[in-house]
Amino acid sequence: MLLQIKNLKINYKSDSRLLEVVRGVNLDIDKGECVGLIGESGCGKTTVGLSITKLIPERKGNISSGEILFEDKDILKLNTEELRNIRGRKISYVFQEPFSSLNPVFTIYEQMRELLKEKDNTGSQIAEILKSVGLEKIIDRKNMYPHELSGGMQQRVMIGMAIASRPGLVVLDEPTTALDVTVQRQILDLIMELKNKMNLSILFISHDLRIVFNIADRVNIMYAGKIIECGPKERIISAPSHPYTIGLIDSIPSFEHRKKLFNAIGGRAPLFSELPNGCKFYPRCRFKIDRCAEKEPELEDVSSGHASRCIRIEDIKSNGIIKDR
Amino acid sequence: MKKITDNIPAAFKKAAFLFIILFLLGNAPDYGDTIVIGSIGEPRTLVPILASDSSSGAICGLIFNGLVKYDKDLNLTGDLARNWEVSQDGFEITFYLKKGIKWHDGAPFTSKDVEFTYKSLIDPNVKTPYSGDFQMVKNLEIIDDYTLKVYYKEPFSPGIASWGMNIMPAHLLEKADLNTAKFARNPIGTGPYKFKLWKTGERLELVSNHDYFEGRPYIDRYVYRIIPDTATLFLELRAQAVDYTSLTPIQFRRQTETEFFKRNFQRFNFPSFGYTYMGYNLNDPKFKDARVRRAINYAVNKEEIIKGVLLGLGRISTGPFIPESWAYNKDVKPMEYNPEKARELLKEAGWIDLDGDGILEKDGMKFSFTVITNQGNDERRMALEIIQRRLKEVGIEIKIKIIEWSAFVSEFINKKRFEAVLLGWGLSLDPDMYDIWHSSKTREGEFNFAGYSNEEVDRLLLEGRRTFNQDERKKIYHRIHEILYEDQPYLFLFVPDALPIINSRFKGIEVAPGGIGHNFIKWFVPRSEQRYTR
Amino acid sequence: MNRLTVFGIFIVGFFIIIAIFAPMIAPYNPGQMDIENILTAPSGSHIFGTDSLGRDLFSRMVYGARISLMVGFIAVGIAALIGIALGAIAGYYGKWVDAIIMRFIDIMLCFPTFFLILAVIALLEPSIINIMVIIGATSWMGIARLMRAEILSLKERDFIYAERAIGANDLRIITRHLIPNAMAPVLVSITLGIAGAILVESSLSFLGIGVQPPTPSWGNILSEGKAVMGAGWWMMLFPGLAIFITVLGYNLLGEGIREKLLR
Amino acid sequence: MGKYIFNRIIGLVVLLLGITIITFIVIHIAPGKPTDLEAQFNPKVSMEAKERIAHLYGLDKPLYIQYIEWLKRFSRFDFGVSFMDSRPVTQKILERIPITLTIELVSIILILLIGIPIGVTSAVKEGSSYDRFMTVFVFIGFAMPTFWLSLILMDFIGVRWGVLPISGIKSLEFEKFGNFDKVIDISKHLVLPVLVSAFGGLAGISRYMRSSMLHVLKQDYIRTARAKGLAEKDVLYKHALKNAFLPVVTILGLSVPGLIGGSVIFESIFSIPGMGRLFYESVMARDYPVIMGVLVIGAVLTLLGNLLADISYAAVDPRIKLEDNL
Repeated sequence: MLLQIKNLKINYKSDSRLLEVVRGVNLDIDKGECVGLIGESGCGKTTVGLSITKLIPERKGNISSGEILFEDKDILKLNTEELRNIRGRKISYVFQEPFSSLNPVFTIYEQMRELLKEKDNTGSQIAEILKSVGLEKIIDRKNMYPHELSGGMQQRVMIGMAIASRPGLVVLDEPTTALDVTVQRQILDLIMELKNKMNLSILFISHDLRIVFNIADRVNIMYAGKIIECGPKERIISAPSHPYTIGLIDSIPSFEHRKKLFNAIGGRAPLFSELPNGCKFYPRCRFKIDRCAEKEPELEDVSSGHASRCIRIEDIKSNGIIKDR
Repeated sequence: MKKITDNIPAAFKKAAFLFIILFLLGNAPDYGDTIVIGSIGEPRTLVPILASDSSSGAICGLIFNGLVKYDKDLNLTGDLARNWEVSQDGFEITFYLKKGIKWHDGAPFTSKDVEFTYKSLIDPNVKTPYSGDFQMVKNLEIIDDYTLKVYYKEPFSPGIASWGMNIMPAHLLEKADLNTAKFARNPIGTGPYKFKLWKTGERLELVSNHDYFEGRPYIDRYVYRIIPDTATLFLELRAQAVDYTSLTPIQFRRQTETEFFKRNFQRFNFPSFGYTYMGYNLNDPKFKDARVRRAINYAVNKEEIIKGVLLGLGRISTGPFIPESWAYNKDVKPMEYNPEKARELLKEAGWIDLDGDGILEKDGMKFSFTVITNQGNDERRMALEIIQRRLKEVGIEIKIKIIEWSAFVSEFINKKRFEAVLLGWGLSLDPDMYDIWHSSKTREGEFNFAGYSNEEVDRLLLEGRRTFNQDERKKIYHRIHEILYEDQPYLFLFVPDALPIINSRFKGIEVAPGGIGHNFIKWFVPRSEQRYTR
Repeated sequence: MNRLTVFGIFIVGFFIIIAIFAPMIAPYNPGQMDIENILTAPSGSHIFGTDSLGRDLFSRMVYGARISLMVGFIAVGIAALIGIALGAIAGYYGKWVDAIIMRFIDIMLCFPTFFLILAVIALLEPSIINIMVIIGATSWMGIARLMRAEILSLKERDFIYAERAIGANDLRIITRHLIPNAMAPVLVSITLGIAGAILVESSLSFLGIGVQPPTPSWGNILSEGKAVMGAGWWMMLFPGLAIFITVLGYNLLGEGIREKLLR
Repeated sequence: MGKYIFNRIIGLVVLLLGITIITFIVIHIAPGKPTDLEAQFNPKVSMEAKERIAHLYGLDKPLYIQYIEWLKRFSRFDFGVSFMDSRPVTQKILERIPITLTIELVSIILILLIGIPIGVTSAVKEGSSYDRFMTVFVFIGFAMPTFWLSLILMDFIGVRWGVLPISGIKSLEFEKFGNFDKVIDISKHLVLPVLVSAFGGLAGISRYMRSSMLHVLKQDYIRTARAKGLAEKDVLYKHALKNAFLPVVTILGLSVPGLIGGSVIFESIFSIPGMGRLFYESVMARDYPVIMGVLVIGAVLTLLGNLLADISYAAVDPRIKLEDNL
């Protein structure tokens, strides 16, 4: 295993209270694998992504327990220096907003240059990177600032920076969400191309199932700080085993259940300060029964490599409320 | 007029005095050193006939001379003039000038310079505030280089003293516009000190005139430092970076009583040339009755004010003259503090507290009025606060309003928009008070703003101006003094003391009725104590 | 809550209570003179000593709290009124109204404010009313800008469109909906403004044109203390400390509000 | 760039005109006349003399004519002559400006040198006891009445310990010093006023810097910088600092009028012959030409300060190109 996240718990400070926003997450990524992490905004998926290299600002939150094993070393036990050597070198990131993620007052060139390990010959290294992300035309424009590029080009720069040192793992946190639809496609293609070419391992975080299904090998679905379903992409698509996942899939217009488009999932994601007892999805669930509110269900295997956190999934399936696809 | 040695036994004082005399005889004064004067204000101009503020006056006084001056005993004596004659009828004054006097640039001083100064004074295009006395002059005639005659329209006894006006050099200024002349910041005079430099807002420097006609001053350099804040000025004094300044009563009594100050400074107190009073608007019905005005005087404890405000450094004033002057009538005794008598007088005048609120009424009107004074004068404000309390005790309520000087004068005094005012008059040594007390001087902007009118005083004022004989004038002014105290157009309060403090290394300072400045050129610092040696 | 904010609230509250209950706290009448006991050092009978007219300094300080805080509150109240009104009008109506008001603000911002205050107070008269009005009239620009910026963003919100749709008039929309929702940053500005106004009054007193005696303000007591420096340290120490601690308190409180409301 | 500055200057002229009108009206509505001071309160000054003086100064003309005449002269950079001593206003102001500007500049530099590190470090250590200490420290500077602090410092440093001169800007022997000693002498005199001025101004810049830095530290690009594995000092003092510093540049321009305004107090207390004191003296004397001159010059300095700040902002912030702006 390249990365193993074990029982990760993260607290956020809010006023004087601590809120547990990641409530025991387990996640594995194998070498060369692309794993998707899906969830609504505020479910904790970005936090999980950031925690992989302890990027959560101290004043905002802290990791209260768990292990993050990267190449069999626990990242949470590393000192600052060791951590720095992992960040950007072995694990790199691409974030959602390319414009705000690039420092506006430094040139692209400068921002690329500072992450290179070998300090000589930086010019040709940068040219190489720019070429690999399809930005040949700005190779000679060393005085170019981020605001002079389009959103798509900015994201290419971010991706270029992420792959510059041939990292073991790239965390892509909603890399296309802020982009125009046409540009999204190009960026996804670029990611696919680089993945294949460089045999990258990827954690792909997104709220958009379609994109994740496009790119990921395995998928994790997160809700209110916990993974509620995980499994190979094909299994999830064909046999979603949690009402939340079912709702998500139903809300994708291009899939077959168009009719259910508007009543896929009602209500809103719960606030961490007001989590219900029992199953956290219970208040919004179409299939809830009283027992759901008693105890939070465990993640239980549905089939090999496919697990779900729902006590009723067998009932639901057997009652034919949804049919296997 | 005493040097402060209150707590030293008399015998010791005598011994010390003898010692000083012996010391003076034994050692000729040394030349050299610098005296640093600390002043809150900066001179406006060094053109003497334009200078109306005290800083300009102080500097001009060292650079220039008048034809006459007052000596240490306040008698008129010649300065640039050797002597003078007044014609029998009082219409002409002849001045005989000293010969051999030179301007600082070497040009000789002659009667031409006097004529030039006079012409400038009466020139309507020159912004001088001193034209008044010279309007009485019919014309001025040069007899020769060192003799000149002044013809008056009518006999004018203050005229001689008015020639104490500093004389300016004709040869430098004849073609200049005095209002804008460079001379104002680079003056040439005949006086004991020559102008050296003026750094605006910082300091002026004068250097001694070795050819001064009364002899070379001992102190070589005179530095006039401008330190606008009193607290800073006091700190500079304590640090001995300032040698000579004036103290406030509190500084005199409390802050400079330390060993340090006694060792390093000499302090003086003597009556200043001015008095502080509360003036009434006599057109106000409340103040029409002299009994009321007298009652107020009885109700106010003048001694308490002197004690509280001046910390004893002043004396009660009974009239508009300097107590040391011959014009001052020593027989006029101050009204004692007697609230009972005050109440009686007020009752006689018809002021009774009908509604029992502690404030008197008459004809349905409460005895309540506002006293205005100018801001920036702590002594006046404090005096008013004390008066306020005392008058309250006899049933009179006063409110205090403190107004910035310029608005104070133009909006309130000149337009007579006041009920009562707390102010001070600075006095010149000639007792002529025509402008303040004559009933014709009550137009807007004139100085009889109290609106005082008394036929006898009017007549005496005119007579006093026309009389040259001092004994006769004395009678006239003594009578004026009596009438004014009887009439109480002002509540005469006090004559504050001047409180100069000077570093002890300066010797030869002599206290006289005229203060300490009269022999400034004789002050010196023994060589061993000199601080500023080049 | 931040410890410093608590400290600020404590100071501010403490002096407000003193100001309100001045007559009960002050042992003497603040105007009561005692010519026999001028400038006496702090003692059992006069815990802060006496001033140059023998008045009890502690009592004058207590009443001075009233005047100084009143100057602060009213001056800032005036500034807030002008600033909120002009800012709201500029932000709400936009176009030329906004242009004119903003230009006016630019002009006012060019003046060294203290020069303007100094000039007007010296040229008129330094009455307590004038001082409050003029400090207010020269310190509203920041509030106006904040208000305008808030209104600009608020007026595009749905609830304002809804109000318009049901036919609410402009005045109602501005006063009932826009201004209350835009007050957070203005509140910080007001808190800091009170501290500023107290300091300005003390500076004016230093120049002799602050609140005029015999009315005691901390500024003029301090300024009197300066005149007797060396003969009565208590005359400078206590009013200086009072001003200093109060201003510090308002600043800490302001920072606290900023952290709380604007995060 | 040129066009931008040109447009800005046109805007400035409009502002300037507004400033002169407001000043002129405010000053002339107030009661009191300059002749009152000219004449002091001297019984020897006759009424005729006062009227004569008023006429000479043109004070008997209608207000708008006085303004137009003043404006005409102003357009030639001639502010007229002082009522007080008949010297040209321009000359009076020019001899005062260098000293005031020197003190302001040195103070500003000192404020930046101390205030920015305080602000930055406080932001980095937000909520720590260091942050709280610095918060209190800078507010102490702000909260102390200037003249109070000044007098305390003068008493101890100047009088009791005798380390530094108390007031003024030069020693009495200044003219005799060599150039090096002259510089030393002036510097010694300026230590206290600059310290007092800087201590008072520290709060503004450091608090602004702190909140600017806090804002920047929450930005995505800081996360990016960390994710890139940069050392924390590079993240803070390279990536964050440059961004946080940008708005401070604008604030510098805005702080000019405050500093000029504050000069009245410490120039009075330290006997420094600068603009502040000139202004105070002129106000007290109702010396209209000087008051107007100082106000206008003060405003011009402010405008220039703002312009300078805007231009330097544009110069350091790559996102702003002056050509695009207008």
